[in-house]
Amino acid sequence: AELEVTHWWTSGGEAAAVAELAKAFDATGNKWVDGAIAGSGGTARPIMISRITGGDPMGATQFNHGRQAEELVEAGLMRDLSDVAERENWREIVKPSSLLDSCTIEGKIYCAPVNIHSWQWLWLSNAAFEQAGVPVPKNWDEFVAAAPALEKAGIIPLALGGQPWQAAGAFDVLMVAIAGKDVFEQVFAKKDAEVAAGPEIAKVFNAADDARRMAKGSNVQDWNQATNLVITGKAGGQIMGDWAQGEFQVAGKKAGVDYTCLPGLGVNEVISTGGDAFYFPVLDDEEKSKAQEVLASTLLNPETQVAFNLKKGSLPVRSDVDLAAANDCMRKGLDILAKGNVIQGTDQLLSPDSQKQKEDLFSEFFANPSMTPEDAQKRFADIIAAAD
Amino acid sequence: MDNIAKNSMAASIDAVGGRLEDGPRGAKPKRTLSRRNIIVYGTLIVVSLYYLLPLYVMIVTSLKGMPEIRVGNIFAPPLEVTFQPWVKAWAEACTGLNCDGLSRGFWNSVRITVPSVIISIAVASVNGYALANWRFKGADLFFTILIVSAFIPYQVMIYPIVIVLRELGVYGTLTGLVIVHTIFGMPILTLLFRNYFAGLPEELFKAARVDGAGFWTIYLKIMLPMSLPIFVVAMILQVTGIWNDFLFGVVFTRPEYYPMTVQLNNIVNSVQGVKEYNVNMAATILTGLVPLTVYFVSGRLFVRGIAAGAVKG
Amino acid sequence: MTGLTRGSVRPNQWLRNLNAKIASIPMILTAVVIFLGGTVWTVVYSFTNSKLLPRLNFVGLDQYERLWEAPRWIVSIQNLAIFGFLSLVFSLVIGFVLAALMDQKIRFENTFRTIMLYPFALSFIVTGLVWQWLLNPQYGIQSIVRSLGWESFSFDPLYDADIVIYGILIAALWQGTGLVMCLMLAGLRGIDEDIWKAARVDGIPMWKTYVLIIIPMMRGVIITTLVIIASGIVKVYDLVVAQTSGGPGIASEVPAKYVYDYMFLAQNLGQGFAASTMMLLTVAIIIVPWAYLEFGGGRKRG
Amino acid sequence: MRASVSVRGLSLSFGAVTVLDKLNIDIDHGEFLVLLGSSGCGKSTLLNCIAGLLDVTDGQIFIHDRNVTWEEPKDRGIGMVFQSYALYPQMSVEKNLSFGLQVARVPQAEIDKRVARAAEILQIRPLLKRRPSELSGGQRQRVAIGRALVRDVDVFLFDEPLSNLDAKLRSELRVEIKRLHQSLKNTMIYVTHDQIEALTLADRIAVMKSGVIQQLADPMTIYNAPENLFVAGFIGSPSMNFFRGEVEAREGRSFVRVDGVAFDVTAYPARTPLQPGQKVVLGLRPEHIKVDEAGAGEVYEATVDIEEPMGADNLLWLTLAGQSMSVRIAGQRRYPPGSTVRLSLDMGVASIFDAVSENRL
Amino acid sequence: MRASVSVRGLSLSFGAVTVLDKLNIDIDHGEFLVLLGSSGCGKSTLLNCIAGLLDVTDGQIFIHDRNVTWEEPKDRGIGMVFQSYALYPQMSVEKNLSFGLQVARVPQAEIDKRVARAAEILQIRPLLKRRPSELSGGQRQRVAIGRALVRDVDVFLFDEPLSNLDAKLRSELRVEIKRLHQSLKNTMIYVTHDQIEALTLADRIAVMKSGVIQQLADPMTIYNAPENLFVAGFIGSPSMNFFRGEVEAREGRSFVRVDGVAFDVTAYPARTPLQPGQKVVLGLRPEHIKVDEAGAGEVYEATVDIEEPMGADNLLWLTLAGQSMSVRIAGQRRYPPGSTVRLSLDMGVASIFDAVSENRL
Ligand SMILES: Nc1ncnc2c1ncn2[C@@H]1O[C@H](COP(=O)(O)OP(=O)(O)OP(=O)(O)O)[C@@H](O)[C@H]1O
Ligand SMILES: Nc1ncnc2c1ncn2[C@@H]1O[C@H](COP(=O)(O)OP(=O)(O)OP(=O)(O)O)[C@@H](O)[C@H]1O
Ligand SMILES: [Mg+2]
Ligand SMILES: [Mg+2]
Repeated sequence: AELEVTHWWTSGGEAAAVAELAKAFDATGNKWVDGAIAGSGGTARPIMISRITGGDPMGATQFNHGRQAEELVEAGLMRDLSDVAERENWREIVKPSSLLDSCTIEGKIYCAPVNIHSWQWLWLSNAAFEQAGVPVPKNWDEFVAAAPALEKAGIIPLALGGQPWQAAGAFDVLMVAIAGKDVFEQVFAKKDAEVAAGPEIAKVFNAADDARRMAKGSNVQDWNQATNLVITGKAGGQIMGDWAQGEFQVAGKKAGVDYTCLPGLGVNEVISTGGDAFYFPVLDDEEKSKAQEVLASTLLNPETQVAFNLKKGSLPVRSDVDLAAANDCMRKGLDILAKGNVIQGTDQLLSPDSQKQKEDLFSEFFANPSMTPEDAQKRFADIIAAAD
Repeated sequence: MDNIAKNSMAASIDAVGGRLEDGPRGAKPKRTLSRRNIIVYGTLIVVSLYYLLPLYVMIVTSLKGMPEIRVGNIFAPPLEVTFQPWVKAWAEACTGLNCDGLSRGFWNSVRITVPSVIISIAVASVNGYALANWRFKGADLFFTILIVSAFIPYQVMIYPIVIVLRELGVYGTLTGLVIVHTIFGMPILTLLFRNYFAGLPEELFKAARVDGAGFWTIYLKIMLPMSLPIFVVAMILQVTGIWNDFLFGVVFTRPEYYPMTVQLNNIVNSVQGVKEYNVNMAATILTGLVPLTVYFVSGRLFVRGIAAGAVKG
Repeated sequence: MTGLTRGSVRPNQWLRNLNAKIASIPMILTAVVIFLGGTVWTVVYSFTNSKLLPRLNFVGLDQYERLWEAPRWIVSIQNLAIFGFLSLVFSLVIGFVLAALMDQKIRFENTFRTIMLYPFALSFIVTGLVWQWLLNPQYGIQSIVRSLGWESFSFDPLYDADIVIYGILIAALWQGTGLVMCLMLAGLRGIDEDIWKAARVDGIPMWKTYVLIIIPMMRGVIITTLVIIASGIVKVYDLVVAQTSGGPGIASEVPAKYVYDYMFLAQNLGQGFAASTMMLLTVAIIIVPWAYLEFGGGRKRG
Repeated sequence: MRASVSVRGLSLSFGAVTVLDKLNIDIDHGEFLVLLGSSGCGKSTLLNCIAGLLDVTDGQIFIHDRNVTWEEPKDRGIGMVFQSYALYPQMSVEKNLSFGLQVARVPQAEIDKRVARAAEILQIRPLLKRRPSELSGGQRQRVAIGRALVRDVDVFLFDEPLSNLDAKLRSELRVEIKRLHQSLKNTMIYVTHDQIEALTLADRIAVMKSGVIQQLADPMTIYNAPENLFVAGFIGSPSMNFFRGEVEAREGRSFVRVDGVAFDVTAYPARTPLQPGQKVVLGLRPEHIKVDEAGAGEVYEATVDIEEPMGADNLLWLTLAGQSMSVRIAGQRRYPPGSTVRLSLDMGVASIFDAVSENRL
Repeated sequence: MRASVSVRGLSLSFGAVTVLDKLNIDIDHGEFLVLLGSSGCGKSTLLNCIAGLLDVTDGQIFIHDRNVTWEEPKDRGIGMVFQSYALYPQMSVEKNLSFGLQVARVPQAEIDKRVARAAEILQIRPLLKRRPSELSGGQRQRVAIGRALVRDVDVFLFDEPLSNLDAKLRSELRVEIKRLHQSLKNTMIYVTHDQIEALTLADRIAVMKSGVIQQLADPMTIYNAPENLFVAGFIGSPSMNFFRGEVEAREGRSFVRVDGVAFDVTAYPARTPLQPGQKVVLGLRPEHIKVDEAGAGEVYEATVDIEEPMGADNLLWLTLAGQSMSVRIAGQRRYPPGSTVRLSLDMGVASIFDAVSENRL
């Protein structure tokens, strides 16, 4: 049957990855009807939600997995995938298991995770550092130290797009790297406002202050435009999730040669396991409902996982697949994943509301040099205190 | 020849108090470069440049290749004219998996715009007519509500309207979208039509009533034929508004009905590495072409219609 | 007199003008169900902590307290105030000046008018994109001026938090003044020719005639124009998204975007509704008394 | 007696403003009634009520003894002609005439017949194919009358049909309307604020002021014996000259003393005897005053301020008893400003009003 | 003799349309000149040229012997009053009067003096604080005149100042303008299409038709001896009665034979002798015809079609020589339609025009 799938994967690498999913699904004798909406989740999500609540749901839809679809599930609008999961043994194969936990509400599974996206990466342009005459840094501190040299060479040290989620994400990455996994969990999982106001986090804010200074002058909006600055050597580096790798690939750059990736900013090799998942609205159409099951299982199919994740630059959700084709950076990620150095992503831990407030805060912080780290931290602590 | 001679003769003989006429005669000489002309035309030309500059940049850019754009001067004319960006924008640009550019949404836009424009104008003109000529109790109250509603941000109304459409069972259909456009076009259009009809001589309406024409007969046979200008205004406002709408088109329909602007948004907002400015500009112009055409075709009537309708508050 | 005939009985008030009432049903439904109903619905839910879906968990004024504590809301309001005030003033002034120039019996009037009006036919996505580009320091006007030799020239309103709202204003004016000009022109054409003559005989200079005599006479047009501009200003959203997405930071945020973001991105409907309620309240405070004077109050038609 | 149109206790308010208050009027079959009054007095409102174009607040309206208070305009058997012609601009003259009949689904043959007849009567046959915009004012108004004519109704309502025409056309069409009435013999109600129209056309005139009928009588009565000060001042151009004074009785004669001048009003046919000391207003029409001619009454001297030669006659503005007054003399006798004239006043055709109640004495 | 306003060879075209063509006119100091003509004949255009509100195509304009052809309106020493009043709506009456002076930087004391004087003359002192929208039509027009008055100019231009007023007010203001002229004694040029205004106000009338002056003379000449058929028909209400016929000479007498009836025109003071066989138009004014009275001339019988009693006099529409004609009789003598009357015509005051050239014979 034809199944309309909505998502917001429209950049070059993303689109190529989606094509793999579609190919695999079409191979099952069904048809993937693509419903891409550009402009990231911000544009797409209201459309998806209106359609589901409006009674004209699509066959399947992407969400960041975590809490974005919680209420739709509670309202009984989303389909329970427990049967498929049972049949296909998701509990066993999906690693880390926290991914499936995010899909689980009151014991039932409502989504099919397709990838693991980790935020904690620093992407560096080898060419830029060569031009500036400094060695490619091995960690955040070296990067900060190299900044003046880059600037002198007319290179923006740190590329940072204007979209609010990028600023907020960069801060989270800094937090894991500088304050460590435990503090991260204290703050975001336990919502401990005291820790959030404490000295550990103050350090993180100071680092963010550095980042802010280094990011001055990157007059771009979209994350991939920022990545493009790194690709073309106009910027030294970018803190961005592993999806940035897709752009490097599309541009024909080679990990280790043209660019360098530092997981956990090279300080603290921990990665978060957020990612994308597909949700399946309840449909009346018998045939389509069947197709939904097929799609769900196709998504977790090992071949699909490999093909998709290679293109997308993300990590597969199952550990039992062969990623021989994985490149340098992906391998680093897989290693960390294997070591179990993982944390949950903020999408999973915080409500979208708190996420948005956080984004507002960091978006302002990174754009407004007159906002002191102390003030920002105070507001940050307030947000954490109010989070649920 | 003869005539001229005679005239000048007459003029010189024709004297006041016997003395020859002198001093200024005929039209006051006007220099083309008078101060007034310099100010008036100078300002207009400078202002026109401000208005035309973006259009110029759009066109020029859309005719350049990406390498040329990367080199930099956005104002420079294209060294090598290429229509590839136009082709790409129209037929090749990708959104997710669909790589058929704007062409995909074009007919949808037409299918949405035509009925929406017709129905929203029909409904609003009847409203305006009823308000202006058949003032019933409470009509002013409803009208005031409508006017205030012109200020409500559309986003606020998305949820209530989703609920209403769902209850009506037209969510996701073209019908639903047409209803939405009709609803949101109603405040301003009703204001326009009401003022226009109120400006028509009331006696015409009375005469028709004495002649036995009822509500609809008067509307169709008397009022409509007299209201072309205001209908043109309404049409232009609606065509531009509905054609350029993105939010409703995407929120209240399903992908097979997505209008051209969804594609435009996708082209403009889905960035593949560097923004393909030339394609964006071509897409932009292509999308704007329909309202622009409508506008150029009926521009004169537009101003006349505004003069007739909108002006009396 | 003779017995009761059909015409002697006062018919039911509800049945009088029946057709008109039937024809107005769409309008009444829209006004009452959609706009009024939607507004009431919005206000009611603004007192709840609805997240993704509307739910009736009342939390009193919590959402409002949070709203007014949010720096972004404050910035949005300030921006709207600045943007609103300036675009009202500038559209009216520029629109009027242009209309006055066009009214000088000039040649090529049609051409000029078309040039000024065409941006109105383009969507905000387009406007935003073009101007984002023209104002981009790397490609746009700044780089051109610099390449002409004025190295220190700096014009990057979209990337400077202090003036970003003015950058948006430039694009907004580009799109909107043409329409204002047309409205004003129509108004000018409606002014009694004799007034001009009287002023000329009195020896009143042109500009004084405009300022002291003509403008006060154009109250009707100006009000209609105000409604149209103001309703556009309050709703401004697309333009900001297309040009800056509210950036840099939160420097160009506007209320309509706050509403949208909190309703859909933050999935906090209650907060979004509270914000929209505040917007509606402001609008109502300004508009209702005016609308009542203008349309209600038993005034004669027209 | 059965009236053609009867209005009983008619009241009409717009919101708080009461325009008509318990108005009664009966109009006979075939009568030409003119509603005369200054702007805003409610003439159009009354006519619109009769036509059914306004919903009355209270009262009843009968047309041919049928209570039509709540009937639709088209069912009342009336035709109406408006000041601004109100022709349908997009229709040809023929279509304008036939529109109402077509709406009423009258058979085409009948429509053609009636249109032809109306065109015949009004001499607009050559114009039938034209649009209203291609007609002159007078032609337009003729078409507008035609539109009422084809309806074959018994009651015609005219709302200032001639106000938009210039003086010359006005006097021509006036004659035509009069002729039309004489040949059709149906009831006509005609609103105007032009007293010449009222006087020349009406069988009876109803003079209105702020929604109240001040006097309802035939033109000569209205002209010669106005019921009150308002009617007296309203009718007649130039206006009646008024002198405010006090009644005096001397030697069996009555006088009105105004600013030192005593007017002998013994000849005045008062309804109630004039009381000495009563404050009164003496009214004299400009054409009832004889200049430098022997007349019936006493003779007064006055100075000419201004003269207005109007072709057929000459209007003199004089000062008498400290007041400005006008006198109309026939022919082309000229009196330069400053010259003195001798006036003889005929009190038999004067009017005297109580200064307080303003009613005729 | 030096003229106050002289127009020499004035031409004006709007694009291809020539409205005025080589027009000449001289207006004396203190003269009241009325431009009379039907709508669209170019009266306003001429006035606007004199005021400097329109750029002339050719010709010259002198005001007080100063060539002002290229001067700005404000420098021409003129004041102008418009039909639509053209008051500045948002300013008080006082401001309306003083605004032009303030702009010209006249000292405040002087402004106050002039405004006070104008308000005095026009009796609008109590209105000074009001807005134009709070005034009646007549009051507005008075203010508009005041605005010209305060400019202290020698030439006043009026463009149909009274057309928007109702008949009553019109006759009142007419007198006031006349009075104003008598006291100010400045030059006034007054455009109107109302012949009563022209006849009563003018020292001289210029009758215009399609931009050409047909006759320029004092009112009595225009009325009694119209230069051509147009002027004859245009002046006088009701219009002059015209009979088209042929000249016959019999027994030393001249006749105009019209449809079987021969009018004896021997008494007519012809400028050039009437030629037998010549086609002519005989014009008779309604008030020069006596009804059932012994008159100077012959007696004819006619039937009454319609009568129009107008208060002071009675207008009869008769048929004579197969043609409709009107007769005005004084007083209130009534002739019901259908009755026969005997007319006596005085050919001494008739007009005869050549049927081809339409000029007076
Ligand atoms: N729709 C309305 N609402 C409120 N008041 C009205 C309305 N129509 C008329 N009036 C008022 O009713 C009064 C009578 O109006 P009407 O039109 O009957 O006057 P009129 O005698 O016909 O005057 P005119 O000679 O100017 O036509 C006026 O004072 C007018 O202001
Ligand atoms: N601006 C213009 N452009 C073209 N033609 C014009 C213009 N103004 C006036 N006319 C024409 O010039 C002629 C004379 O106009 P004008 O206004 O002088 O007439 P008028 O005698 O004042 O008439 P009215 O009594 O109607 O005021 C008319 O035929 C008119 O159509
Ligand atoms: Mg009226
Ligand atoms: Mg004129």
